[in-house]
Amino acid sequence: MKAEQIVEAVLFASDAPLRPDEIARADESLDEDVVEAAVAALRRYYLESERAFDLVELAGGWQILTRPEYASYLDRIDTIPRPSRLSGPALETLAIIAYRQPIGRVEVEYVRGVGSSGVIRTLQDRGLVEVTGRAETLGRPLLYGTTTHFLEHFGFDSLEDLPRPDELPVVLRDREVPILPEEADDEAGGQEELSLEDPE
Amino acid sequence: MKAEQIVEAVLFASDAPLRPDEIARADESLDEDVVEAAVAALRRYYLESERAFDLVELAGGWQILTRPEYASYLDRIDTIPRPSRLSGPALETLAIIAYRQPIGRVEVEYVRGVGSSGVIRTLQDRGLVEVTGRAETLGRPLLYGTTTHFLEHFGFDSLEDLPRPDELPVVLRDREVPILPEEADDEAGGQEELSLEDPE
Amino acid sequence: MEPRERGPGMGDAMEGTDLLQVELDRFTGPMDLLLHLIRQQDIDVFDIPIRRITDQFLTATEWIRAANLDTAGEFLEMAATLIGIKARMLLPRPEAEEDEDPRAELVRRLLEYEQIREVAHRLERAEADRARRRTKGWVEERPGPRPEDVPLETTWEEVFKAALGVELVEPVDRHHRVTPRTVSMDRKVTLILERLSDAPDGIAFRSLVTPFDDPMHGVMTLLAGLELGRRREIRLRQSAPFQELWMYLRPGERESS
Repeated sequence: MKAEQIVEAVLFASDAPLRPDEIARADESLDEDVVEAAVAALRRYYLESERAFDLVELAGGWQILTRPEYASYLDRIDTIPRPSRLSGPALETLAIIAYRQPIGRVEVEYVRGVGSSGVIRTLQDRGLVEVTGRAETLGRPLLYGTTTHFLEHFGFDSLEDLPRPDELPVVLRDREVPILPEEADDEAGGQEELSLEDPE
Repeated sequence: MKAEQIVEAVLFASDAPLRPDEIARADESLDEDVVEAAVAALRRYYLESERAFDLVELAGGWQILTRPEYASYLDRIDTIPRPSRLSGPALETLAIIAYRQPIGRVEVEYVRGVGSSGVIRTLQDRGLVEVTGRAETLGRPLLYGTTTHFLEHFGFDSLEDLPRPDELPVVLRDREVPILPEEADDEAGGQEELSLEDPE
Repeated sequence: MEPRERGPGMGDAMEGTDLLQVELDRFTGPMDLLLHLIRQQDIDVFDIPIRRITDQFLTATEWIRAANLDTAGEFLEMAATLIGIKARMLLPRPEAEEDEDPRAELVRRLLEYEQIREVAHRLERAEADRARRRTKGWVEERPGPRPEDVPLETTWEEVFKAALGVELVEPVDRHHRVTPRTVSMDRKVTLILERLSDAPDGIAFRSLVTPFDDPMHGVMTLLAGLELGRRREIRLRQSAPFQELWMYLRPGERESS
């Protein structure tokens, strides 16, 4: 293995700039001078062959970076929004929040049977869900509801327009049905049997 | 700017595989065909000029990775993250989910003979497994499947790269079997209509 | 390879002991142990000597219980399954069910499990190969698009469909969990011997189990009974399939051991 290749591999894979003495630890055949020479050879080579990247001296060490003139291309990769869809868990969580708002995270998790903070965060990031207040109960947990953007996106004038047909599960059809068992604690791991009674 | 250089810059600045259509978003001059051609040219070039890295087809896209023969050098450098490895139970659970997806927790546990909710949760946390839906059966249990990151972690381009069951050298006997008896409970009740065939 | 013998209980269990000179916690579960026993002895999976395997499995399960492994309860479940199969093998089979081998489901599970193990090995190798290649270590953070700028293709129909599917789901892990330490087989052995010492006419299995009203006590009592039978300390008798199981002390044998 040539010194140049080892140095290239190390600099490529490192998540921080490396000093020549640090790079030299990769192999017994390397010392600071050998590394310095390899770095110089690589730089020359990247320049001549018009690579899109370069070796840059940074914070007392070396790092491989894309050349600055490509920055505008890279920006487009990330900032051109690509259309996306909600995942199954996100759809389910959004449905629960839409029908039961204002609702706390614990209640959402109790209905779904799985932790939901990540999904709720995603829905918040997408502007479909927002914090609408705090419950009066112990710990004053955050309550979530849907946003104006939610109404716009799905074409509703107001929350009153959400359909509530009989085939909806009771827990979503009727806001009065309790979600958590009587003495549920903060965890969604409720030990109680929850009996849902039909309000009729 | 040549297409090849833009593609190189984009791939170099990404820590995940990118599909040709994603790469093409970097500039109007690019389309999928141009990108594919540039990728092929870069691969050839990295090989001929003996770069320490290579273009690899992964999870449906392309990514620049170091060549495997440099692993031992990289292991000696602190700033190079060590890839994590999965435990035996995690691999076993992942094997079941990969082949039978979408699959519920109870079915996984029936195959393994042990409770698996903790392992499944760990695999979810590591982004290797995700909830893909719910079964239509009683209790509507969650169904799990593998993620794109699963492909990246194991170096597969797609699920097609997993060995086909009939390629597996099994000692006991290879046969296509349904995963669960009609109403699987935890007992191997053995009421199946499976009749044992002669091994010869 | 081990010679294939079909001797009675005790010898087989000892053989199983030799076969298990390995770290017990390397077994990921009862299926793994069972597969190991069958492979190690080069057993024809379509004709499993269920008595020998059950005895070996019980011996190993005892050690696993002694080692207090988390999965002990699951090994016990499998032990109970094996005992169930063993029992059904002993019963005369009605004409109509002649084709149904009580071992069939077990065989199916073993074959499937073996395949999964092979896949797990392949995955492990793939993971090791992949780990030898490293990604770019440092990648510049660039601001992504604002999430609300991302066009959302989701329609209300999809949300509504998800709403229809919502129902209260039992939290994971509330599944019945066997707690191995609360019911010890040693205690059951002692209980059986104590009760039998006052009962020259034997005692019914049911009378040992009924007070506890818990399937795990039943399993452990049965295991203890089978263990005592194997040690030739007691005799087990059943007049007909599914009839009461009776236990009798064998005083002479016991003193000599």
